Amino acid sequence: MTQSVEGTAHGIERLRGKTTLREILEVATSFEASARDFYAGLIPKVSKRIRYLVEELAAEEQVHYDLFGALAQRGDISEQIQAEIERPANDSQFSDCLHLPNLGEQPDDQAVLQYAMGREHAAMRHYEELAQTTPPGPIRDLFQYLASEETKHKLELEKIYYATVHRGGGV
Amino acid sequence: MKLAASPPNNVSASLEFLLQEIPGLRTKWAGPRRLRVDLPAETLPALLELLKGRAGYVHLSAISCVDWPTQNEFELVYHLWSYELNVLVMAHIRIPRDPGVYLSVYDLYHPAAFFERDIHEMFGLYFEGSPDMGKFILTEWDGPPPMRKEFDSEAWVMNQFEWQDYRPDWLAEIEAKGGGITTRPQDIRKDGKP
Amino acid sequence: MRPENYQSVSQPPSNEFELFYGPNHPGIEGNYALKVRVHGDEVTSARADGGYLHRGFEKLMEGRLWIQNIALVPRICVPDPVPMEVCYSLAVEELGGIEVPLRAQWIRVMQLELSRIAAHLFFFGGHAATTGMYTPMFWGITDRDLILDLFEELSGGRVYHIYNIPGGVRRDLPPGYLERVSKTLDYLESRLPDYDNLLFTNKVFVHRATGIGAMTQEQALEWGVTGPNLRATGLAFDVRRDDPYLVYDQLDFDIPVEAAGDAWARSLVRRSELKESLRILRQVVAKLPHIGGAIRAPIPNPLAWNLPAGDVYTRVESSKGELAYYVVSNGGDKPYRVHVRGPSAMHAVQVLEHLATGARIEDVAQIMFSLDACPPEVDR
Amino acid sequence: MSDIDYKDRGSLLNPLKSWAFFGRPPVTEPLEPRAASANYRGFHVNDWEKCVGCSTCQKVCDNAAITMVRIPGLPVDPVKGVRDERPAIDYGRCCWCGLCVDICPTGSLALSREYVHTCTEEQISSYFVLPDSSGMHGKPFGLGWSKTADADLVDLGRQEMRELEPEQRIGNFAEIVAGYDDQQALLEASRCVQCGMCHDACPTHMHAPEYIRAIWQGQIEEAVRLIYETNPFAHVCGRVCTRRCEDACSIGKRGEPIAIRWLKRYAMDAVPHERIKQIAAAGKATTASGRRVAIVGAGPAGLTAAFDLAKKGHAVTVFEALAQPGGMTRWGIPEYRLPYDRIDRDIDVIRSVGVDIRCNVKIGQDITLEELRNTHDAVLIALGLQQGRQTRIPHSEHEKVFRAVDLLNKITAGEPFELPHCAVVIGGGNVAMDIARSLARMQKQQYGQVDVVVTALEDQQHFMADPDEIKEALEEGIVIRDNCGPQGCEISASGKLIGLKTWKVLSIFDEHNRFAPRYDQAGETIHACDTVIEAIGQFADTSLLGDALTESLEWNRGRLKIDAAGRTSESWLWAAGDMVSGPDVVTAVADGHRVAASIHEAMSVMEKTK
Repeated sequence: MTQSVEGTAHGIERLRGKTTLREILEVATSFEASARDFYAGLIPKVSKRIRYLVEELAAEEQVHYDLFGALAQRGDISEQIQAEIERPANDSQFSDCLHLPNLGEQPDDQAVLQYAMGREHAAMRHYEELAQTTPPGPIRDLFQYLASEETKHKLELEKIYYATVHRGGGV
Repeated sequence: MKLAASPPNNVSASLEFLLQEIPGLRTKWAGPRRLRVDLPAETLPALLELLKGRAGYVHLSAISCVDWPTQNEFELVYHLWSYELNVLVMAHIRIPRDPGVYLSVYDLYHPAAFFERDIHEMFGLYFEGSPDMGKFILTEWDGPPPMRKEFDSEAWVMNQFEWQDYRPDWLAEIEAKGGGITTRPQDIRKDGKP
Repeated sequence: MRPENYQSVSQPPSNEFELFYGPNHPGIEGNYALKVRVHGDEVTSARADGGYLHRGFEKLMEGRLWIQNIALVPRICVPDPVPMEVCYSLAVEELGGIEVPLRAQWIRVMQLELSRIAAHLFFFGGHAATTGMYTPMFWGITDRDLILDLFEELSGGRVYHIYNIPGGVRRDLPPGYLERVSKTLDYLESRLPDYDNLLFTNKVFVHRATGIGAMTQEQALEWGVTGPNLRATGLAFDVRRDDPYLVYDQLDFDIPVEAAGDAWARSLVRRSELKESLRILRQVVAKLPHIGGAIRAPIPNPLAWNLPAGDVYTRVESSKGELAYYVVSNGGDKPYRVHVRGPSAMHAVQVLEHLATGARIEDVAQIMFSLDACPPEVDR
Repeated sequence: MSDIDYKDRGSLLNPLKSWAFFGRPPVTEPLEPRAASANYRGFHVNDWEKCVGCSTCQKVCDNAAITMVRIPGLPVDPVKGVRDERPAIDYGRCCWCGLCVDICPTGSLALSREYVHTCTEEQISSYFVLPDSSGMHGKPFGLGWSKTADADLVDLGRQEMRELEPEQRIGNFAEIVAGYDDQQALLEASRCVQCGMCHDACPTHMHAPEYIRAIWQGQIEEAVRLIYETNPFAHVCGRVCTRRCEDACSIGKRGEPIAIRWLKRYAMDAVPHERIKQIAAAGKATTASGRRVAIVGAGPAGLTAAFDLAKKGHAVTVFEALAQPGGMTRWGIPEYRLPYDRIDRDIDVIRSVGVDIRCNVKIGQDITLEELRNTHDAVLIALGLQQGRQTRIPHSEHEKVFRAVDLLNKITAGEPFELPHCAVVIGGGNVAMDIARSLARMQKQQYGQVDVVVTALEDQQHFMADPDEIKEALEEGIVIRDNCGPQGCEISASGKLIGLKTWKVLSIFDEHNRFAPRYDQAGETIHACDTVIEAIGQFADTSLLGDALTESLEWNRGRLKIDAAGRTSESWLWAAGDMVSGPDVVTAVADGHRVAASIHEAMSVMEKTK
């Protein structure tokens, strides 16, 4: 069940193939849904000690899911929503910093965080890319908004990661 | 009188030689012009006569009293100056705090009258033969001699007087906001009234 | 015939009165009284009466930290506070084995002499006033104010300078300070002829002061007289020269004396001393710019400073005479005992009582002031 | 000498010369207020931005003229040593000596150049003033008497601590810091102004002002007694405490804070061990309570709780998985910072009040928590952060990649391991410095030369390590390369570890000081080495709880959920120490006290309801 999301790069490739905003939003929404389901499925597996982390991630994905769903229904961009989107020109380095681990059956907090950061990072970079290749207008604003949403979330995760992994020491 | 501008080189030796006449006396130079002498109380008059008669110690600069309740003693220090030798002799004696009686040296040094009266008033130490042991400064005081260590003047003041109570507007404003005085000066002093 | 049990009752003669000079009287620089019995206008007996100050400095000092006492000591002599500060500081320094930097020593000499001038100006005015002349008093107070201006600039306080501290002094000289000291010295020198004209060569004053409150050198020594009052009986003794402290042994000054031992002689001695102080100050002003270095030796945190156990007797020559502090430490953070030996303790009690007895009532105030006594030195 | 002869009888005409003064203009002073001299000691001016409410002015005031007033809304921060109090002056008492200005640790106080304040009897309260920077009557007269460097009554310089020189210390594990001698301790203690900021900042609220005072008074045993009132890890904290007290110290606002830690160490070293045991045992209950407490983990938190509970008469047994008690203070901190015999002394004192410490007992293996629960009235788990975090960068699973805590553990135990010839440490905290400096010493002993590189994400200014640690590490020949983000371990074709690859970190925090590293790929560096040591962080291994208990307990963001007193959601179980509070000895001690009080109280209730 983890296949569709775990290979995030593969998911981005799917996204990149789409040509209209509606299609893009639909795919993005499905990413969020599958991520949410992924985290939700992980909840009973991890130690209760770190369950809060997975629960928060699932909740966060749900928020994004709701957001994208609402966007697709918005009347004020219904015209643009059918418009063709220029495909991203080049494949930049969005996955460069990722060392996505293979989450086993009982991942620890570090593994979960690394995974989640990688995912947010990839999504962030892709929305940024889409924004860059879209002419100014509400659609670009939308992409920028999505990118900033993912960025915020990623920053939050990085903070947690740093506090958990890097600053836990030093007697 | 002709004065020496500085003490001659042999002053210290000759002074110490002279003082050997007093039994039980110890000397210690506390500075170039300061000779500390410790001696039994009963030999002090002999020392003073010797100093005044044979070393030009005509000036009794002061008599200081120090209360040592833990040793149950008063220490009396006679500060004597010779206008000829230009050396100060500080003669230390100890007398029991109880009954606290000593001899006046007024006959040798008239300034002693003031110092002895002062010490009597402040420490309760009586000087036999002193011309006037009457009150001088503490005319209306009927408490214990105040310079004695057991008299706690601060506690007395705390009991006797009230602290000024100020009610400025700024304080009312701060109190209305939940703040206010945390530490008054009397709180950090001993015997401060609450 | 008288009855067998007759006893004569001695009634005081109706022309004998007891009078109070003080506790507030221009004859003395503070709250202090002299009770005199007069028969006609002749004083038959005089009793000094202290206890109007309600301070108890010596006891207070036992309850205060070594440093805190610097705020207390100048109050023991308002007209001449610097010797109090310096004498106390010298005692603490000697107990603590503290070497005072040279610059601070010179600054102390400067203050001491400024303070002496201020005190003597005050004296001129006061002495004149007790003979009924008030202009010298206004002049004395006004010119003294110029010195207070200098003190304000130096120490931040006009009267209670609280400027000397164990270890040295509390602030360095303000920029251009010595030039302003020089200007004040110039001015004061220019004023001396005025004082001479109005007071010291004024036939009325000279006649009024001559022969008043006279004592011989023998009497003076017997009564423990010191300072200008002693020098007015012909004994050239000065603690600054004969038991030197600070840098007085590096200064050139004379010790004025007079032989007569009366109020006029005492006034003349102080007049000459003021000139000597001006002379010393000229030397200090010339020397100080060449003496660098710190103004204070490092001292520990005042809140946690124990001095080694011991005792010390420090003396300085104040404008009134021999001022001494006997300070005892028991190793604690406060003095165990401080005994202030003020020159006025002699002058204002036994000497005054002796000199006033037999004097005429109109001369008593002049006798009191001519001894230049400072009551808080008695009533410590 | 006099130029007027005594016999000169004067003239009646001379005074008439003064008539010339009639021709001179009179001296006129305007009635308008004028500013006093530049040094004038007028009314107080207090810069509230600088003032921290330390009340030192109040202590030096010989006239009892200063009252401290709490002002709501002003900043309060015990950790930084800031109180919301400001001095108010009673001008009925003030004598304008200005000692408050000269002693003010922050330099916030000054006196103005204003001369006059007066009022009627009804306005007497105007004599009580809360000075700020606006001046007595709100009019600017300018500052008069102010703090100057040469008149400062605060001693800003610390007594220098004698230490081994780098060349003396690099080849061995001898303690570096010599400790104060009597005279140094007295002088250092005398610098304290007794403001109590240290007490407020300390997690366990040590009576630092009081014991510093006692040291200054030469009453060292009294100092030890005061130390033991709040801290049985006195030797340990006297050497390796994170000393928040010193960060809060008022003297530290402009100068070097009082060396509170070294003073504690001095007092502890100056009093004979047997005497310390007597002092520490004072106040121990004379009768046994009959209650039994089990404590898991013999570190500062567990043993502090044990000490408190044993003194209250409870039977306390401490179970320690490792061979010796002390927790991270023994197994994590190298000997040159904290000699083992000092830990032994602290523990001996704790044992001497009746604490039973059993080492080599692994809970969950040798005994289960459930068994402890059944045989005791209360159970406390106080685990340290014994497990090292891993970077999980590519190839970090290589056998020559170690965790710092594991190696430090081996060094303490004296277990042999293959000493790297050339090591790269990842991390910028104290643990990183500990392992780097320990390895450097062993390299010097075995190979004659030091080859250790410390890499960290942070720039050196933001290292978590104590600045002294960094300075000393550099002195000992350790190379520090900051701003290095680890990207992977380099493995040769034959499978040997040959280096660590890092990217240059452009910045680690964003403008809001949040962690947001930015890398520069072009700054890629390979740090050649035969061993990589990860020293990035630690965590507690809570597996001894077992699955069932882990599931039934409440958690809070990865840590056991406890109430303010340290009790978990299971009423029989308490938790304390690094596992719940993060790594810090003195915080663990504070935890120990808190949890012991809670356990004691809970057991008292049990007794009553029985």
